[in-house]
Amino acid sequence: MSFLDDFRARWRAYRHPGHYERFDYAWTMTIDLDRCTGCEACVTACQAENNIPIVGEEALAKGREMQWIRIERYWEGEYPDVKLRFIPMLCQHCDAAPCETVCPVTATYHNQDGLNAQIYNRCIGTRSCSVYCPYEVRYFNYNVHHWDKPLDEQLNPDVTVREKGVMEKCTFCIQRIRQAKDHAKDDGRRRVRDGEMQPACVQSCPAEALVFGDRQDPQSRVAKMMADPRAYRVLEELNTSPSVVYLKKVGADAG
Amino acid sequence: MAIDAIGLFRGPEAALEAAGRLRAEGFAALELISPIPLEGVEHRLGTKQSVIKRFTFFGALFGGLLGFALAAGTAVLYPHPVGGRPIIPIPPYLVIAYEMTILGGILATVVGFLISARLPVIRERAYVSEASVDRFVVTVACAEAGEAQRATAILRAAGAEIVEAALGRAGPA
Amino acid sequence: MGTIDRRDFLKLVGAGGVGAAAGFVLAEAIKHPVEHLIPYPVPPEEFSPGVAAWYNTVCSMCPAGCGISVRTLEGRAKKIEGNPSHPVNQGRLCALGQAGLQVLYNPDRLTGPLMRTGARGAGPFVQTTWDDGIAELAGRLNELRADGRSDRVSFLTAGVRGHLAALLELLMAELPGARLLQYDFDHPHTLLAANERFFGAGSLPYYDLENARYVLSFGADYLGGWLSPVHHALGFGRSRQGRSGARGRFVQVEPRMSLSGAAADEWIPARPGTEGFLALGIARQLVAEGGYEGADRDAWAAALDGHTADAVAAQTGVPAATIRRLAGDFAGTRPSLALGGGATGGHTNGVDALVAVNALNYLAGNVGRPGGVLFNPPPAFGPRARAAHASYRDMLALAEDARRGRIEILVVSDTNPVFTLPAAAGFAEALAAIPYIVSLSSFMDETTGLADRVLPSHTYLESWGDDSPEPGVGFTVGAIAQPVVAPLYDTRSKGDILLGIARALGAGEDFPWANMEDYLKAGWREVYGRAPIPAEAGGFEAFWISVLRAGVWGENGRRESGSPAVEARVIDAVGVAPPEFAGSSDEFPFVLHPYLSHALRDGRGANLPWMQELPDPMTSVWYGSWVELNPATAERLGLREGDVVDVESAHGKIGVPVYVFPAIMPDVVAMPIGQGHAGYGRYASRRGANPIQLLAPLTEPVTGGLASSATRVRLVPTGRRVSLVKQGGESRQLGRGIVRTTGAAAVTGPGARLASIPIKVEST
Amino acid sequence: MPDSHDEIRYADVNDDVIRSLVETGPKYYITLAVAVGVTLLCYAFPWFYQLYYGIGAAGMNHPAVWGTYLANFIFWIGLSHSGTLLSCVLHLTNSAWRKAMYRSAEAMTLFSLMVAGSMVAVHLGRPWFAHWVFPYPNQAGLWPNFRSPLLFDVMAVTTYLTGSSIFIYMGSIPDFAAARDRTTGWRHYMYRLFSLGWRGTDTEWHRLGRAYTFLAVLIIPLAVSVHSIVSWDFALSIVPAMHLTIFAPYFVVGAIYSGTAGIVTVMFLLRKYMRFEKYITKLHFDNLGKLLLVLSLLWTYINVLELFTGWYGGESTELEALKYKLFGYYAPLYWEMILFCAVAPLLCISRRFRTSFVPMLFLSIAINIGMYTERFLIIATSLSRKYLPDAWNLYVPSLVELSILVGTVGLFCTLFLIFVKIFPSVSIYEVKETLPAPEEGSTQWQSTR
Repeated sequence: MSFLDDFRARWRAYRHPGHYERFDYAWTMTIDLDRCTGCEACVTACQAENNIPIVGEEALAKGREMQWIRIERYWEGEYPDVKLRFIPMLCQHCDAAPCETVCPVTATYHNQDGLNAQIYNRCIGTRSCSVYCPYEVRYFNYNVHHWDKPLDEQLNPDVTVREKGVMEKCTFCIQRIRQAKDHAKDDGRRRVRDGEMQPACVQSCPAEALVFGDRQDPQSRVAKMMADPRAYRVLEELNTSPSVVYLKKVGADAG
Repeated sequence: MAIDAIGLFRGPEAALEAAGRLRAEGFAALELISPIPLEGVEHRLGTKQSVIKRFTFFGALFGGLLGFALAAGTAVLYPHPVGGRPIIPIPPYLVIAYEMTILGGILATVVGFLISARLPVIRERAYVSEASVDRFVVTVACAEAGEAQRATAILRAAGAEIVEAALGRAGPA
Repeated sequence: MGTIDRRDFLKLVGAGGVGAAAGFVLAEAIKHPVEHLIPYPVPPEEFSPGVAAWYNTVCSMCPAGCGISVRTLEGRAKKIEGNPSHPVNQGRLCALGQAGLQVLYNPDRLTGPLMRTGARGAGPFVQTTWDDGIAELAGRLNELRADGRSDRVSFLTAGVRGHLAALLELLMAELPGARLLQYDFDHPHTLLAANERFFGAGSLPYYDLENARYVLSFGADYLGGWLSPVHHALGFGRSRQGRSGARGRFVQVEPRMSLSGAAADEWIPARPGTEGFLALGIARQLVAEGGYEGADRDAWAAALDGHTADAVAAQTGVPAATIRRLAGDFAGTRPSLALGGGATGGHTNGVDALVAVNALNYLAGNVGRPGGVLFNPPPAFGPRARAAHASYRDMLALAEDARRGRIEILVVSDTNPVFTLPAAAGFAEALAAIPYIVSLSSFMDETTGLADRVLPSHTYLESWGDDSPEPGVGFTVGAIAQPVVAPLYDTRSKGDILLGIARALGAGEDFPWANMEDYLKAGWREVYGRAPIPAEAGGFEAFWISVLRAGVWGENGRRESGSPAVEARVIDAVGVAPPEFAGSSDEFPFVLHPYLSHALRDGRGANLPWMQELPDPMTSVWYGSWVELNPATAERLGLREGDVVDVESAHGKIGVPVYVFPAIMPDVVAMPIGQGHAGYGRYASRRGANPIQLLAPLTEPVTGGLASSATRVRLVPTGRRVSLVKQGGESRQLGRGIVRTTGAAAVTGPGARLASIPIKVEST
Repeated sequence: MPDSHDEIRYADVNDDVIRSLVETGPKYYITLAVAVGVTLLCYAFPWFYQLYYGIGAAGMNHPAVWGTYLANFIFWIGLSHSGTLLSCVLHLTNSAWRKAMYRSAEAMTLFSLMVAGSMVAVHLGRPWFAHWVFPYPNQAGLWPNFRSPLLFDVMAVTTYLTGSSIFIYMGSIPDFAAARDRTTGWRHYMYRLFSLGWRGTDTEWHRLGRAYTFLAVLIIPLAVSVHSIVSWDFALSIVPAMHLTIFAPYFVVGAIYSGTAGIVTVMFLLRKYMRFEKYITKLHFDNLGKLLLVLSLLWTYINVLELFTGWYGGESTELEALKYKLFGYYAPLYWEMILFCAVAPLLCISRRFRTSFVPMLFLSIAINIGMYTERFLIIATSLSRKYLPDAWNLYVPSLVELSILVGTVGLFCTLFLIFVKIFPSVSIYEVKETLPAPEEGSTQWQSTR
C-alpha cells in the first residue's frame, strides 16, 4: 500500500462524521412518562451514587443546584380541569452534542461507549458547555462543597469528588458500566448482557419508568421501548440526537 | 576606516538637489537622512526594490498551512470524537488557518523590514542628531580623503553647512 | 457465632482498607509526579477502591417495611438499594429509604448515653455510662413495682412490629399495669376501623393495584406516603404499561392534588369531608343502575336510598354527570379497585367514609379477587396480640394522667409527640409533670430534649431486628434486619436495651437471651418450624443463613378468598355523618389541608440533608414550608407567591410564604407537614413551620384518632415578602412540546417488564 | 491643513511631544496613583477573593452560567477595535487628519486588548489552568480542541495583540530615534534601545513605508475577523436570540462604534491633560463625530434587523427571547441602550455639536455605557430564557462583579498613563509631514553641540 493510498484511506476515515471507528456500545435510557410518578427516587439515588454535594439553602436560593437528574414540572389547563406533567431531565448524552464542540480543552467528548464523558481534571471552567446545552443538565461547582463529618463516610470511592470551578453532569453511572464490562471480561464474554447493569436512577425507579441498555443490541429492552409508537426525544428539532428517549404520556382521554 | 562627507540642509529641496548632483558625479554610497519621509527620493537617488513583499507573502502562506496542519495534526494525534463531527472538520480549521495566515504574514513582514532596512544597527554609521528635528542631511561614504574633499566641495556649493567633525564621526550615540 | 465473625471481619476489612489507602497514598507521594489527564471515571487499571460487600436488611424509614440491600466498602455503608427478592419493593426504593444512610452517618447523632444536669428542656446533657443509665432506670422501675405502683410506668414508642414488639410485650408483663403506647402521627386508625367494621378483618388488606384496570382513590395518596408507596408505584407502573392491551386508569378524589392526583388520569376535587357521600352516591348508582345482583341487593338499596346523584352532587360539589360516569366506569372496567384514606379518613366522619369506600369494592365485586382487595394472612411472628396504636384520645389520656401525677416514669422511643401532636394537646406541659423521662432515640429531637436520661439506640442499619410488613403483599412475608456496619458510637440496639432493663429488673430467667440476635434466632426457630430443613442439609443454621442472605422469607402466592358476606347490620349502618369543622366558616373561611411531606413525612426526615434538598414533587420547593392557595383565591386576596401570611386557627398561628397552587379548591389551603422543628439537628431546626401545631383537638368519634383535616383557618397578610427557594422556573410548556401526550391509540406498547418476582395467584 | 498649524515649526513638534515625555507634573502622579489604587482595590483584591472562594463570588447560577465577566471581555475587545483598524484604514486612504491621533488610538487598542485578555482569566472557573488553551507541547496527553469557537478566540486575540503591538511599535521607531536624540540619562538608553539605531535614511524611510503598509493591509481583515469570532462564541451556540447569522457583522459594527467613541474620549483627555491643543483640533472631533453618526445608524439598523428577522421567523423560543429582551426583567436596560446608542448620537448631525468638545465627551461616554449594556443583555437575556421553561432563572451581578468592572477601567487607565510617558503619544514625524517644509535659509535651531 503506497503512502498515498494510505493517506487517502486515513483522510477518508478522519472525514467520516461521528467517529472514525464504531463505538463499542450505544448506551440508551428510555423514560416512560406514562409510568413516571414524579416521586424523585431517582434524584436521591443519583445523589447517593455520584457524591453529589449538599449545597445548602443559600446556594439553592441563588439557583445553584447540583443534582444531575431533576424532575421538571409543567402545569396544563386551569382549575378544576388542571393537570401536572412530570418529566425527568438528565444529560441526554447526545450523539451530536453541542457541549462537546465548544469546549476549548476537550474536557468533554464522546467516549468509546458512546457516552458524553466529562473529564473533571481537564476542565478549566469556561462554562460554555452549559451555555451550549439546550437541556440545562450541566452543573457547575461554584465553590468548594463540604460534607459535615461523618457524612463523608458515605462517599462513593468509585466516583471523584469534584473541585470548585469544574463542570459536572450525569455520566450514566460510568463507574457501574466500567465494572459491568470488567465482569463481562472476567467471564470471558465480549459484551455486557442486557440488564446486567443499571444506573442508580434506573435501579431505584419504583414505577419502572426508566429503562437502560445498549440500543445496538436489537434484543435489548431499550431497543424494544424505542420501537414503541410513543417514543420521542425532547427538543428533537435541534438535531442533537439524544441517547435518552421518552415515551409519551397517554392523555386523559385514553381509556 | 571610511571617511564621510556630511552636509546639512535646511530644506528638503536643497538636499535632494545636492544628492542628485553627487550621484551624477559618480558618488554611489549616498545617503539622505531626513526627519520625515521625502517624496521623490527615488528618481533622485534611483528606485529602490524591497524584498519585504516576498517575506509577507511566503510568511502568510506558511502561516496558513501551519495553522491547518496544527489543527488537523492535533485532531489526528488525539482523536477525540466531538459533537458527532468528523475528526478533521474543515470549516473550523479554516478559521484557525486564517488567523495563522495573518500572524505569519505580520511576523514575516517585520523580519523582512529589519533585514532590508539593515536594522537593528550592528556597526556605527554616519549620523547627525539634528536630522531627527529639522535638518536634511546628505552623507557620502568615501574611500579616501581626496574623494571626501570633492564631495564636501559639491555639498558646500549646494549651500550645505558642512559638519567638519563629522568626518569619521561615530554613528547614532 | 456468625455475627462475631462478621464484625471482626468488618473490622479487618476496615483496617486492611485503611492500610491499603495509606500505602497507596505513600506510593503516590514518592512517585515522580506525572500529570495524566485521564478522566477519573475510567481510573488506571491498577487502581481499585476495594471490594463491595452487600448486606440485606429491612428499611425502617417508614412503616411500609421494604427490603433493602446495603452496599458496604471497607466497613462503611455506601449506598442503600432495594432488595430485588423482597416482594414489597422488588429491588426498588423511594427517596426517603435511600436517605437512610444519612440517619446512620448523621452529624447530629447522639454518641452515647446522656444525663440532664440543668433545668429540664434547657439543661445541658453530660455523658454517662450505659450501666449507670440502665441501672438507674431499672432501679426506679423496681421501686414502683415493689410497692405495686408499676401502673405509673408508660412506654411510648413508635410503631414496632415483629420480635421487637414481642420483646416489649414480655417486658410489659414484668411491670403489671404498665402502659405500652405506640404512637405515629400517620397511623391509619380510621382505615383499620373501617375494615374491622366492614370485613371484620383487623389488619390492613392488600390493594392489588398491579392487576387493577380502574382505580378510584378517595384521598389516598398511594404514590406519595400512604401505606406502602413503593409497592403501590410498582403496581401503578405495571397497571399503566406493559400489559398487552390493557392500561389501568386512575381517578383521584381529593381537595388538593397530591402526587397520586397528578399521576391519575382524572383529578376530581370534592368538598373536604364529603368524599364519603360521593362514595355512597356511586354505590347507589351501582345498586340502582349498575345492576348489582347480590342476594343482599334490597338491603343495599334501602341503605343507599336517598344518595341520588343529584343529592350527592349538591353535597360534594361534583357534577351529577361525573358521578354517573364514575359509577359506570367503576362497574364497567373490571377488575376495578376503590381506595380510601389520607385526608378522607382524617375527618370526623372518617370511618363512615372509608366504610362507604369498602362498600364500593364490595358492590363492584372487587373483594378477594386479583386486581381488587385481597386479605393478608396474619403475620408469621411477632406479638400474640396486636399492640393497639395510641390514638389522639389515648395520648390525651396519657397527658391527663401525667398532669394528675399518675405517671412517674415515661420511656420514649423513636416517636416525637411534642412535634406531632397539636399545641392544643398541651403534651409538652404534661411531660413537665412527669418526674422521670427516659428517651431511647438516636437524635436530640423535641421530645428527647425534655428527657432526664437519654439512652441512645442504634440506627436500624446497626441493629438486629425483623419485620413482617403491613400491609403485606397478600401472602406471608418476613424479613430479618441485620447490622450492616459496626456501630459508629457508644449506642445500643433497642432489643439489647430492653433485655438489659429486663435483666436489671431481675427477670433474668424469663429473658434467657444473651442479646437481641440471640432472641431473634430463638424466635425464628418457630418460623423455621413451619418448613424445617432436614438436619443433614444444615438444619436451622442453614435456614438462618439463607434467610439472612436473601433478606426475606415467606410463601409466594396469593389466595383468592372470594368475597365474604357482609352482615346485614353493617349494611344498614352504612351512611356518612356530615363532617364537623373546628371554627366557624365566616371567621375562618378556609379549611386547612395538612399533608405528609413527600420527603420528610411527619417530620422524621427533616434532619436528612438529602431530603431537605429534594424538591417537593408538586411545588419544587427546597427547604422551608409554604401554604398553597388556589390562583383565584390568591387573586381575590391580592397575594402573590412569596407573600408571607399568618395562617391562623383558633389554636395558634404560623407565618409562612404563599405558594399559588393551580390544583387546590378555592376554599381550601394546604400545608406540608415535616418542617418547623425546634430541635432535631442542624439541618432541621429553625426551618419552616409545623402546621400540626394549628390543628384543633377534633377527633373521629369511633377511633378517637385526630381529625387532622377538620380545622378551619384564616389568612392574615403580614406585608413581608420572601422569595421561595424552589427549583422550577416558568411552570408552563408554552407549546414547546417538552412533555408530550398521546391518545388512547398507543396504549399497547411493549412497556418494560423488569426483573421482578413472579407471584402466582391460586384459588381456594 | 487646519489653520492652527501655521505657526508650528518642526522644532516645536519635537519640543512639545518630547516635553510630554520628560516633564511630569503632580497632576500626572495623582491621576496615576488614583488609577493604580482603583486597579488594586476594585480589581486585584476582589479577584483574589474570588480565586479563593470560587466563581460563586459572582452572581451566576444555573443555567445563567455566563455573566458580566464575559460582557467585560467583549466590551474591551470591542473598544480595541477602532484604534488600529481606523488607523490602518486612514493610513491606506492616506488621510492627513489621522496623523495627530493615530498613536494614542493604537495604544487604546493595545491596552483594551490586554484588559480583555485579563478578563478571560477572571471568567474561568480554574484560571490556574488557563494555559491549557494554548497548543504547547506538554506531558498531559491532551491538546486544545481546535473546533471550539473559544479557541478561535484564543488564536484571534493573540494574533491581534501581536499584530497591533508590532504596528504601533513600527510606527514609532522614528519618534523613538527623535526622543533618543533629545533625551539624556536612562531615557536616552531606553530610546536608543527602542529606536534600533534608526537614522532616517532614505532607504529606512522607504522600507518602513512598505512594511507599514503591508501591516495595515494585514491588520484590517484581522480586526474584522477578531470580533466576528468573538460573536461566534454566542452565534455558534443553539441558544435562542444568540444563534443568529447577523451576529458577526453586528459585533464588528458595535465594536468599531464603541471603539470610535472611546477614541473621542481619549482624544479629549489627551488634548486637555497633555496640552496637545495644537495637534488635536476641532477637525478631528468633527470627523470622528461624522463617523459616530454613520456607525450609530448602522448599529441601529442591525438591531432593528435582529428583531425583525426574529419576529419574521416566528420560532417560538426566538420570539419568547426577543419579547423578554424588550419587555422582560431586563427591559429598562434595553431601552437605556437604545437611548444611548441609537437616539443620542443623532445629535452629531449638527456641526456645532460635533465641533464642541465637552458635549462630544459626554456623548462618547454615553455610547460606551450603552454598548456595555448591549453586551450584558446579549448574555443575560438569552441565558435566562433558553429552551426548557422549568429551568429558567434570573441573573443579577454580584458586588464582586461590579467592582471588577470598575477595576478594569482603572487597569486600562494605569496602562495608558504609563504609555504616554514612554511612547510619544503624538507621532512626531507624521505631524511634521502635515507641516510646510522649513523654508531655505532660515535658522531655526540652536546647535546642540
